[in-house]
Amino acid sequence: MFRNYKLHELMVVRCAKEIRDGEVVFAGVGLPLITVSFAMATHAPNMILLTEGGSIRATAPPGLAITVDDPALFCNGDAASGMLSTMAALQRGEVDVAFIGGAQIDRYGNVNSTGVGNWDEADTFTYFAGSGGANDMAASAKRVLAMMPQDPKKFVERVDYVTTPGPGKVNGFQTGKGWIPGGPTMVVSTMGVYKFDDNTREIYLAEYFPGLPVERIRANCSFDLKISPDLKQTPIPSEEELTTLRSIDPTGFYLD
Amino acid sequence: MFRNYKLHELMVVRCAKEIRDGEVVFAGVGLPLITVSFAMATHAPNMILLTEGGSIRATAPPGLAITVDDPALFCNGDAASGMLSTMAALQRGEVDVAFIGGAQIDRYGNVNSTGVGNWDEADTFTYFAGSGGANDMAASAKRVLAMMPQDPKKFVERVDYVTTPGPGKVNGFQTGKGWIPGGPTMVVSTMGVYKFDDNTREIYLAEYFPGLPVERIRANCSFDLKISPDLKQTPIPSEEELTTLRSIDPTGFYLD
Amino acid sequence: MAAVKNKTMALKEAVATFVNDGDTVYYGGFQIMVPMAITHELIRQKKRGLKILNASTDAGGLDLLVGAGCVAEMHLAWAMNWYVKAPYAIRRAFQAGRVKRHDLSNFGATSALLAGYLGIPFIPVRGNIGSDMIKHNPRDLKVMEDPFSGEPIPVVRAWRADVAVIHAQRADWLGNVVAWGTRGVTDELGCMAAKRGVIVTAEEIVDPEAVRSDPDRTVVPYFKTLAVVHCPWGAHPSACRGYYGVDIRFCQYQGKYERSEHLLPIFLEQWVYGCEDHEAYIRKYIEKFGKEGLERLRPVLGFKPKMDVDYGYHDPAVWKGVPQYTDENIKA
Amino acid sequence: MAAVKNKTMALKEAVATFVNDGDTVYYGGFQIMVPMAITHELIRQKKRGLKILNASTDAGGLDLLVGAGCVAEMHLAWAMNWYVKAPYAIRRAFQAGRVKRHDLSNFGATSALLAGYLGIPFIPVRGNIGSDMIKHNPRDLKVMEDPFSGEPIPVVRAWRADVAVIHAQRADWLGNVVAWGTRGVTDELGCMAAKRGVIVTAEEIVDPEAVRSDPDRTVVPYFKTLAVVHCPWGAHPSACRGYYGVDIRFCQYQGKYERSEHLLPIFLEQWVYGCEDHEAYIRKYIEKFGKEGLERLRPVLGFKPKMDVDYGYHDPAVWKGVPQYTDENIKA
Repeated sequence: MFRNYKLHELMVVRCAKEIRDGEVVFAGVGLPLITVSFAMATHAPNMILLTEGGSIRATAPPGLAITVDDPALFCNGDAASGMLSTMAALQRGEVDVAFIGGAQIDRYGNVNSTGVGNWDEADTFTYFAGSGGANDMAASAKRVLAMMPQDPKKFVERVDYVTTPGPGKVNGFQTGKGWIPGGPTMVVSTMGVYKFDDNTREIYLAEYFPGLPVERIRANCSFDLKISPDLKQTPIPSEEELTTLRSIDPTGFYLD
Repeated sequence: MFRNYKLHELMVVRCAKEIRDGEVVFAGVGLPLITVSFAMATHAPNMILLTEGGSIRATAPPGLAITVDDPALFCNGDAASGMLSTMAALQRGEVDVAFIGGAQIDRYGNVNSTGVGNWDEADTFTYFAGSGGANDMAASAKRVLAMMPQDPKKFVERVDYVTTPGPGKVNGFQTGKGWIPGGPTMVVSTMGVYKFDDNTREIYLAEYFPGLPVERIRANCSFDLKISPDLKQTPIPSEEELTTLRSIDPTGFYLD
Repeated sequence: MAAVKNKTMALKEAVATFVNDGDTVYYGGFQIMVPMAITHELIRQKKRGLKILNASTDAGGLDLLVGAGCVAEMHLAWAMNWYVKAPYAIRRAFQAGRVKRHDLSNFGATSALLAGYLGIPFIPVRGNIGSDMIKHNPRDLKVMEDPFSGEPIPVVRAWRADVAVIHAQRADWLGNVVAWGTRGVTDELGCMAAKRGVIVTAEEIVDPEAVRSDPDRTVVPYFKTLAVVHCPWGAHPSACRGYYGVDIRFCQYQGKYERSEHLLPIFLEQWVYGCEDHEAYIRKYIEKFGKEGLERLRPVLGFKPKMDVDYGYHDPAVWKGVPQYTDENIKA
Repeated sequence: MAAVKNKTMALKEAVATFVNDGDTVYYGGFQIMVPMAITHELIRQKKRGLKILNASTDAGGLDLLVGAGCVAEMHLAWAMNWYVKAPYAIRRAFQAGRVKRHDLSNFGATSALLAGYLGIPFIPVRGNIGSDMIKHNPRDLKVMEDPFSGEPIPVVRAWRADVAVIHAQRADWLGNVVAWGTRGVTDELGCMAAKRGVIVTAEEIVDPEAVRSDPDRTVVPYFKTLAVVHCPWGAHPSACRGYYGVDIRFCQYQGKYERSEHLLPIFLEQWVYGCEDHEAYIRKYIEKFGKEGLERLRPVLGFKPKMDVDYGYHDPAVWKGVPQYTDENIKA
């Protein structure tokens, strides 16, 4: 049971279940775009796809896209008016689900995609790419799914740089007050699925991936990880799901 | 010499002389659009035409336009991206010359295109159309030409409603300070041409139309009109100018 | 799989379903593309207390709507029937205190719509400063200090309608709206900012496949659209780009009715209440002024795109099995 | 009459004439359409002290520019060579204090460009609040009070470059720039906001008549354009919509050089300084990796517009002699 699917396939199928039919979904390149194509091909045929490059689509693109402004996203697209149009929909609060990535996450769901080290001592700071759209997604989408690799350097007590504030109080701003947004609502790592406690706003493990003992997940987290009393195993993708998924990326460009 | 041209023709030819070749000109419908087509056909072939509906043109439209979003303005246009694009050029300070109209003007160049009467006593207030783009033009263009009918009710001591502030202090804002704009720089009425004193910021008569005694112009102005010491007669359009002009509006849609 | 929703419906149904008394309504078009068929239907259904948002509007459409008693407030820069040189019904309604006007400059209004489109609460503008609009429209306009430079700058409040009503050249049955020849002036902004969505009348309804062959032309994507109504001549007597010009004589004719409090109800009776729908209105027009009246409005065509455009797609499957590029420097 | 100006010129001349040391530069493109030929020419001409504005940029173009020592500051949201998973030269330059970074979110940056486009001093955004970007980039970001609601809201300062550099699908010799398939993402904003104007490399140069047949596709009108350069493959190794896909293997190859302080100068020597111009760069590519390397990048075509569009013009001369419409009610 552990051999017939790949880790990325498990993550994609799990994430896709968070998308409900008819929802507006903002997807970046890589796994998120595979996830939405899979959702469209299975339980969410009426999903509405937006991308950062400006694509709005009622249908999956004619093939894999490898950038967020990829021609694939505009061929047979429903609308294409640049970043303004889709990011504006996000800011208007019309996006139900958005995906972000990140290099670090902390116990309060703050995500870092800017760099590690001490920013104020530049020579100690290792820059990644920067926020990109991550902060915008988390600021304005109703539900925000973070897909991240997990190890003790990535799941940390406090991120080195808050690119995307989590659902707690950060830098003096209390999320959830007025319009102030609330950060990620779910995290799918390479080891399990995480949610946030409504009261403490702290992250907790909600699902473990098949075959992964909770102790190993804890060992890959450098803070004291809370575990859900209702902890479940993430369902293994069915043969049918895997067949559909692999037809979307037949050469394994993303899934391998 | 008074019979071979019409009043509108005199006004248009006079206004056109204010446009220099290569300038960016923002023109509304009616006489301004005829004026720019005439300028393009004569001394300003490299003029750049912008209109409120979003047209940007290197060439005169293929025929007369009767609205600012007229198809004529977009047929063979160079760009057409809606009001944002041309009004943004205006706000960026890239427009050299803009045209406005108006129903009242006062001695300090404030223009009213909103309505006459007391706004706070609604039953006394006769609404016209509203500002439209007039206020925007005057706020951001480098030179602003107002084309207006003249009579004592239209040239007044104080306009009933300041739609477009003139080049003086209005409602507590002193124009010409910081970025704050300066209102009309020249007025072409149905009787003469007006400019503004750099010091007093007051309007004065710079040119009278052929055959019009200054006394009659004064009588059509309900404040004490200043007259330029260098008062000139507005030149009579040449035969060649009139021929060119009439070829632009062959059925006399605007010029009659 | 659920069937993809077909949003085409009759105008009567669209207006009855999606416009409520008291709604804030983005009113589409500018000097042309005025949503006249929708205007008539709002009047027929006796919608009341509407709050209108738009930049500038011509051809007397809004004047009819106000004259028929549908409108409580207007936020806008300019309203006219240009062909009779005044908005007569609006003038009377303002004088009688039946309608509130909140005036901005044209780009002030467009910026307010843009702020709504962007989902931000306000936006700075360059115009309006020093004008009486700031005195009389504090609801939409304030002067504040630029936090970067410290200079005074006007800001306008974001405008977001409950529902937008527009006329377009084409739409598909899914709800994608297509415009060409200036991308709808401000309609793209007003529609996207609308909270519930958009009612669109269109000269032609096409298949989504046609729209998808050129998605750059979509000004309203389907997910914002509530109802698509097939409605030829839906902007008459204003123009529809590529379909017909402004009916100047009819604007003047209608304007003569607008001019008088006593005559306007006769026009509404004959041309609006007395016509079951827009088709009946056009039939009445032909009866009264002849087919040549409409023929006169036909545009000169032949201004067609001539560039060879292809959106082109690149299949990343080509990379399968292609070895890494390398050389003596980077072998390690 | 003065002759209309032809703005086509060689890239060498365009960059020498219109880019000064210390300029603020809008750097075009996103993950594709990166102005790579211009990047190389800026490096060849040893431009120094540039301040870069852009939203997001990929394929290592900006990494090369920083690595070659041309850049003093960057205002942006995201910079990458995605195909090696980091912007190595930027990372080193930041650590060594050679380059300042002013970070915003992607839509923060896009909004800053939009504010520049609109000619307003700043604009509110929804993102960035609570993030460390507010701490570390006070030059571009502040939190203020919405004057209408009193709630806190981030605002970003308007970005206006001195000059914009972009790669486009087509331009005409007058300077009109055409884009299709998402209207240039943010290029329209960055270019229009540029104070001096735009340098554009284009896959094809066409006559203005072709562009004028479909003015909706113009993203930069000619009056903003300083120089038009005919430059096929001008975005390589990034993609150009409808012309070629991303050259992933070359991005990885280049990225291996970017990764090392010692190797990067070798790449620049061989592929930039050592190539007289972009044509020489492409010739070198073919010599080294074969024509099949370029052939692999050809897109799948056939995604062509299929709608019948006509801009249509209506001649008001038709109204000459047409009598007023009237009836018994409005005879007077």
